[in-house]
Amino acid sequence: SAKNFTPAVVYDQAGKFDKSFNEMAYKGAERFKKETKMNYREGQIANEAQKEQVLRNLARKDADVIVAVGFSFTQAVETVAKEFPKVKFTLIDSVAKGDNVQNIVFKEQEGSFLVGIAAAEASKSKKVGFIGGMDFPLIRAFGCGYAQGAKYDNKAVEVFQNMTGTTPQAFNDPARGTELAKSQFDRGADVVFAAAGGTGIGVYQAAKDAKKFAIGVDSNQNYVQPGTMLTSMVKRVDNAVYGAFKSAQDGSWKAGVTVLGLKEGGVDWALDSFNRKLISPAVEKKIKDARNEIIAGKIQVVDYRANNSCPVQ
Amino acid sequence: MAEIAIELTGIDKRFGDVHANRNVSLTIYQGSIHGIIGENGAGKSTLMSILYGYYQADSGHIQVRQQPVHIRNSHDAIRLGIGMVHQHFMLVDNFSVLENIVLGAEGGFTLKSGLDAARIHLKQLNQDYGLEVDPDAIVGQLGVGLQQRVEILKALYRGAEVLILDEPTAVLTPQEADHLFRILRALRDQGKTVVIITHKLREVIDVTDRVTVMRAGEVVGNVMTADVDKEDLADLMVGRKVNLQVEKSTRTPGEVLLDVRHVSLKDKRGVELLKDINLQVRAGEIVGIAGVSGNGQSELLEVLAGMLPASEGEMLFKGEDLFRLKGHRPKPSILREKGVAHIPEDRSREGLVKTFSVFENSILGYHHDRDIQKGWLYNRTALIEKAKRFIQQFDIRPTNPLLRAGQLSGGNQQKVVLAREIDSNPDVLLVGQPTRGVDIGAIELIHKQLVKLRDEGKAILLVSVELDEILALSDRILVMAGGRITGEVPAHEATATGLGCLMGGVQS
Amino acid sequence: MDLLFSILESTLRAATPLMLASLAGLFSERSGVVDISLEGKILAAAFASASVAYISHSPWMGMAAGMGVAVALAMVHAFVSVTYNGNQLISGMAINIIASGLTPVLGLAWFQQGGNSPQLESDMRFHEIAWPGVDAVRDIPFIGPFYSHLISGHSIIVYLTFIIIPVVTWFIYRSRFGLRVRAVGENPHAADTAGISVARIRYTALFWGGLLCGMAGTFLSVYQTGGFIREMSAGKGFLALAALIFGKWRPVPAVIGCLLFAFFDAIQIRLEGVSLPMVGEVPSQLIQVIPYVLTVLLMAGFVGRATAPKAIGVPFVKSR
Amino acid sequence: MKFGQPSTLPRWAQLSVLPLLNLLAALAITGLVVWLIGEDPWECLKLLVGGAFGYGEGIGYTLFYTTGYIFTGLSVAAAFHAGLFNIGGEGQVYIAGLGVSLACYAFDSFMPAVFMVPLTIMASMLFGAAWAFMPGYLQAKRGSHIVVTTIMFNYIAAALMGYLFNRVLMEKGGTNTATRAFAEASWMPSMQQMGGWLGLTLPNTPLNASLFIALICCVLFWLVVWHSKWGFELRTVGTNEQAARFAGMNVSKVVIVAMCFAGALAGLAAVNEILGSTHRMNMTFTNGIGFVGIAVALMGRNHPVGIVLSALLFGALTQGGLDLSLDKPNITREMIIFIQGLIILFCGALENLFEPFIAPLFKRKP
Ligand SMILES: Nc1ncnc2c1ncn2[C@@H]1O[C@H](COP(=O)(O)OP(=O)(O)OP(=O)(O)O)[C@@H](O)[C@H]1O
Ligand SMILES: Nc1ncnc2c1ncn2[C@@H]1O[C@H](COP(=O)(O)OP(=O)(O)OP(=O)(O)O)[C@@H](O)[C@H]1O
Ligand SMILES: [Mg+2]
Ligand SMILES: [Mg+2]
Repeated sequence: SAKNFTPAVVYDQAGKFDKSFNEMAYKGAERFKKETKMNYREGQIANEAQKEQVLRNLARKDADVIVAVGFSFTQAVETVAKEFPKVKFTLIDSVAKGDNVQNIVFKEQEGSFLVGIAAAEASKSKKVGFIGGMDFPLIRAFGCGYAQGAKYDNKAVEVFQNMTGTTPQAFNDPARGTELAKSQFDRGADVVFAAAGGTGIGVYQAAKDAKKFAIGVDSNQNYVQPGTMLTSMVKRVDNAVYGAFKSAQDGSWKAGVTVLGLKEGGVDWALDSFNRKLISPAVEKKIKDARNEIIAGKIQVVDYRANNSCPVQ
Repeated sequence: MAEIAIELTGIDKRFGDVHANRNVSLTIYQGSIHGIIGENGAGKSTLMSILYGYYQADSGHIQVRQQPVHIRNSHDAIRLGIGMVHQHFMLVDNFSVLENIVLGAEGGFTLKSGLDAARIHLKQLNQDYGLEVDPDAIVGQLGVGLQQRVEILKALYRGAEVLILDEPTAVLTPQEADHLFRILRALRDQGKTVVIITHKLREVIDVTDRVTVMRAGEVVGNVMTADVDKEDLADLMVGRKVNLQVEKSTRTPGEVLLDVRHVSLKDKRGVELLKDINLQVRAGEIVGIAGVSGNGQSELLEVLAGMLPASEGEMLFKGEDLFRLKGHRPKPSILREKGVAHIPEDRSREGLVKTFSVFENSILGYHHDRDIQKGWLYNRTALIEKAKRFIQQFDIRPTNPLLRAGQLSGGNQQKVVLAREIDSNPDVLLVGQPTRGVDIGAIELIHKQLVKLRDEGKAILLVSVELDEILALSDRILVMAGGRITGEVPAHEATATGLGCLMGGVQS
Repeated sequence: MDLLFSILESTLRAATPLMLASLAGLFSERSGVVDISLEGKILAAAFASASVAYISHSPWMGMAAGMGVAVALAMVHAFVSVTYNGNQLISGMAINIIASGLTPVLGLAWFQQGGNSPQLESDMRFHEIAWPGVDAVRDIPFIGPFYSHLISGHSIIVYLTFIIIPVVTWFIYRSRFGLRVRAVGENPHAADTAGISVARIRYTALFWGGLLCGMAGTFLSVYQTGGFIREMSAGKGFLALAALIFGKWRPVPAVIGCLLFAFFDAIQIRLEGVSLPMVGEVPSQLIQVIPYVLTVLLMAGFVGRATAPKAIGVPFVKSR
Repeated sequence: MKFGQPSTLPRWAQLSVLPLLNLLAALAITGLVVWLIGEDPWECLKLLVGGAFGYGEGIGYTLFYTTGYIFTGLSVAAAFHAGLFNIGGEGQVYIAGLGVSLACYAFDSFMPAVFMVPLTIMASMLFGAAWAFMPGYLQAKRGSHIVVTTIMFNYIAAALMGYLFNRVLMEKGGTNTATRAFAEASWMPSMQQMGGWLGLTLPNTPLNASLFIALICCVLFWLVVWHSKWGFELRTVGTNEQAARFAGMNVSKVVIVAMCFAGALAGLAAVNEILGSTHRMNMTFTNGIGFVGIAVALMGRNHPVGIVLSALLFGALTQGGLDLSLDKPNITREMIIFIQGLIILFCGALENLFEPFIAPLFKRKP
């Protein structure tokens, strides 16, 4: 091509290094850069108004594809996509209208379902915990899938759910994460799954100190506290970003809605050298089977977002 | 000739554009009581504050016992054996007397040792100079008289050789004042040096050995007290003839304007501060309330002015407007509408907002008046005009209406309050300590004003701890002691001694 | 029963940084210097201590660094408010903002982990200290849980804090320094004429405040989280300030205030997601406001008018 | 060298030279840090200023942020003059947002703009004031310290809104925690539109009519506080309560009114954010604007002119900072925050740091 290809990625308020999906997106972009030796632009926003502004700005600096990370970009993408029909927009975690907009949403509930099983299996007390960041449906979806998984594995399992807070601070309050985890341990939980960005760090630390199990989220965090991290619910935002860049480059990029579940490898559970010892073959089999059944559609995992409610507690 | 304790040469001090001291030179002799007098704003306090290291002089030299010294702060002054009793006391209200005294001279790292040592030393001082104060009382709850003794004790406790007092009697009753003078004489006889700033010539004549007169920041006179009398000093001070007598024609009072019935007041602890007060003030008369401070006069004024809710009683204006005081207080704003003005005792805390300009202070309480409004806004020019009028009517100095009230000396602050309250042309005037901390020139002016108002047929209730003032102004004198009115004397029959007895609670 | 004790235990943990911070605030505000910069000092200290602990492999070095940085900031505040007679509120704001901006910038530059510090390994952290015989007594009713939850099994910093509380109280009320601090905060002119250097007292007071904030920050990063996270102070400085005012600028009541906040918080954590009889599951937000609503009610109901030290916030200038 | 004395410089110098020197000092330190992380300070400065004022769109955004900051700044200042430190701006803006949204939900389907705009403005001020009323009331009647209560009310507001978003306001099935889009009728006329009416072509930015409202508020603020009896009472209560009583003012009433006044002003920021820019309410729309307001007010010495200037400064930093960070990935958002902090420190708290150094230059001969 005449002018060389420039993709771009925009992170939301939580920031590039949120120990969560923004960071995953960044990894994806980096991977693309390493493989193709092509540079990419990136934008960080500090408030609502900047969303449109950054998108517009990058579009004008003729980025070919712009990946917006996070549902909060929904209408910003809608607006700006209209203004720049030639630019490709990829929105992650939400759906925006527009024929030059590609939407990538994940079935967090499916991945969470699997780690739920792992948790239920690993738990001796048959009590497991979930700790979310700021309370909104996306986070609830993690918890809900997790609960379903645990109950599926064993009706008797009790699931404690805590949300860290009601302000964005909830994603950066590890001290509180520690407290929440400790409180769940006190109530008998011995496995805890955190979907809370930076707050999670506190949770894992608490689990390690209390010799309990923790489950990572978004990226494969098994390495963070080996021996403590039972597994991770990986949400391949990195693949999404990488894919968007790549497809845009080789022209296979398509507008519309893509739903990435287990089948599509958008979400999954992580098994590697770090947690190999913690997952017995039997458990591994159980999870694999459930995985196949979900992919085959034999197990329907309910999405909390469908009507903001969860079938199980 | 006794040797020189302190020598100031060419002291000069400015505060912004106010020139407080101009090239002042002054010599103070060991073992003497040295008076400094001068109008408000003459620079007395400033000069002494410089000697005490509270302010730094812009230029000039200080010698203590013939040694040239640099007094950078109060600490230096204390080490040189200089102690000062400031006019607005430098005490920590919520500390005990003892704590206030040891503050800065605690001795050890822990308080206990220091406090115990001080307690003993204090007993000693108490005996030597008859300064009875309870070491464990909370200073904020003490009367001004006692607070002042605490200040003196502070100085002595630090071994002061030279003791400076800034208007020590401004807030004292005659009795308290006499007591103070006894103390000062005792100090002198022990070879200590005393410098006293005052506005009261009688005191100067009574206690001092030498007098320095200041005007507009300069020294205009330096005399042996023995060689002069009141009038000389007064003229020296003001630079013109002043008339120390208030001449007022005898008038027959008109109808009752203020009628106070059965007013009582209990404080939180249930102590009775006022007991069944009944009094009437008629048009064209000045009713003076004499009494040792802390006997309820202040509270009475506060109640009538709607600052304190009384626990019993009612008051009547011009026969018609009745206020039931029981449990609640009449709104000061309403009172003003009815034509009741109030000159508060504590001007600096109640009567003024020190950070506001003079012109803003001159509408405080009358800020709703029509004549200064233009639509829903103030008519600034009208405001300034008003202030300018006050300034020249009461010759307030400095004369700039834009200055912050706090930048005026208290004497001038008082004039602002007075001007404001009188200007509203009220029928009833509640007046508290109108001349506290005010120079003779101003006193003369203020007294003239009050008499003028009386002659115009206003009813004036005057509370003052200055017997002379009461005697000079009142047509009728009520004496208060222990929260009740202990006697009534027509002015022409009243004598200082007679009142003194009544004030002591002795029925005559 | 056990539940109660575990609630109390987490109360202690959560209260520790608050108590340290509000005692820090006590020093400074009693000396007449408003200190809304507690938040910033905690954050900066958390960062410094985590970084140094990581590099030096010693939590104590970390704590020292944390204290150092907090003190440095306190001295900036002192310079502005005391030497300079600047606006103390603005200075405090500035310090908060600088801290929340600079920590991630440096963190990113040093560790390339998005402004966070690396996770601290166990030798770089403070740990719970198990007291002798915990397991022995554990099963004895009451005594057991009491001993194991409340007495034993806390970080050294928690124990230090509970030593510091009485010490500070003593200092404020029974020592020469304390007397002067209170005097300077009530009426600096009185102190000055008594030959005390108002400036020196205020500097010293802020210095001690800095040290305590340093400990608070260290507690968060080097003990509780085992690493620094951006903005990890998460409003604790302001809660501490609230507690201080709540306690009317007196050490023990302020500490009680902190314990209350922490206690409400602990309860709140336990209540969440539990479905109550009849009501069913209470929405998390409703539960999360409990501490704040209770605080407001307490303030309105019992605490009543809080009167600050008289001279607080006003620079000491000898001019009318 | 004697610091911290009231300045002796001529007034114009106090208002121009000193602030300038302070700004330079702040920038110098920033420059140092920038240089340390291996960027060219000068170039960065150019990008920053260029981003804020260099081109139409930049200016538009700068002024948009300025608008919001003016509102919250005035809010803090209003309370300040009554001696109250209102930290509750954040919560007040948030709740005001609720007011705006409710008004839109109720009426935007049928009501024309002429009614809609004033209505929503009313709603925002009403809700903002209501949220400030409680702390004010508690302070006045129960003596509960305003700082504590306003902090608490921020948290309470956040929780309340969090609940409403999750259970009520959010569009079902969607993931975006925001209300539905509001109808055109409720939108604040954007600067672009208004330019259009005058035949000007302006860039498309969120800058909208709220700016004018903000400026009007500044003038009113000045008149009310310094030239009306209400302002007189406000300031008297704020400086000397006893004198206020003496003057027959109803202290608690003044305190409560002042807080409502403050809340209403803060509330207007919600109009700017929601009806001016996003045209729907997002869960995180306040984004610290209330706290920036504190800095703005303090730096602006609680005077409208100062507030406008410092609001402009912060607006410029927000906008210019974004452009800067787009071109220089090493300059993160946090770096901009850091710069803000330095500027507050130097221009706000150390306002006449350089006074003693330059005073000699201005000495008029005595
Ligand atoms: N700290 C200050 N700041 C500004 N101006 C001051 C200050 N202290 C005194 N002044 C001004 O300096 C002049 C002298 O004040 P000073 O208090 O020395 O007079 P004074 O003789 O004590 O008056 P008074 O008789 O009322 O006590 C007055 O005009 C006063 O307004
Ligand atoms: N009537 C009063 N009620 C309350 N305080 C008073 C009164 N008179 C004087 N004071 C106190 O003394 C201060 C100064 O009063 P004064 O009239 O002596 O002016 P000044 O001597 O110039 O003051 P300074 O002693 O600071 O120079 C007043 O500001 C106030 O604090
Ligand atoms: Mg004087
Ligand atoms: Mg005087």
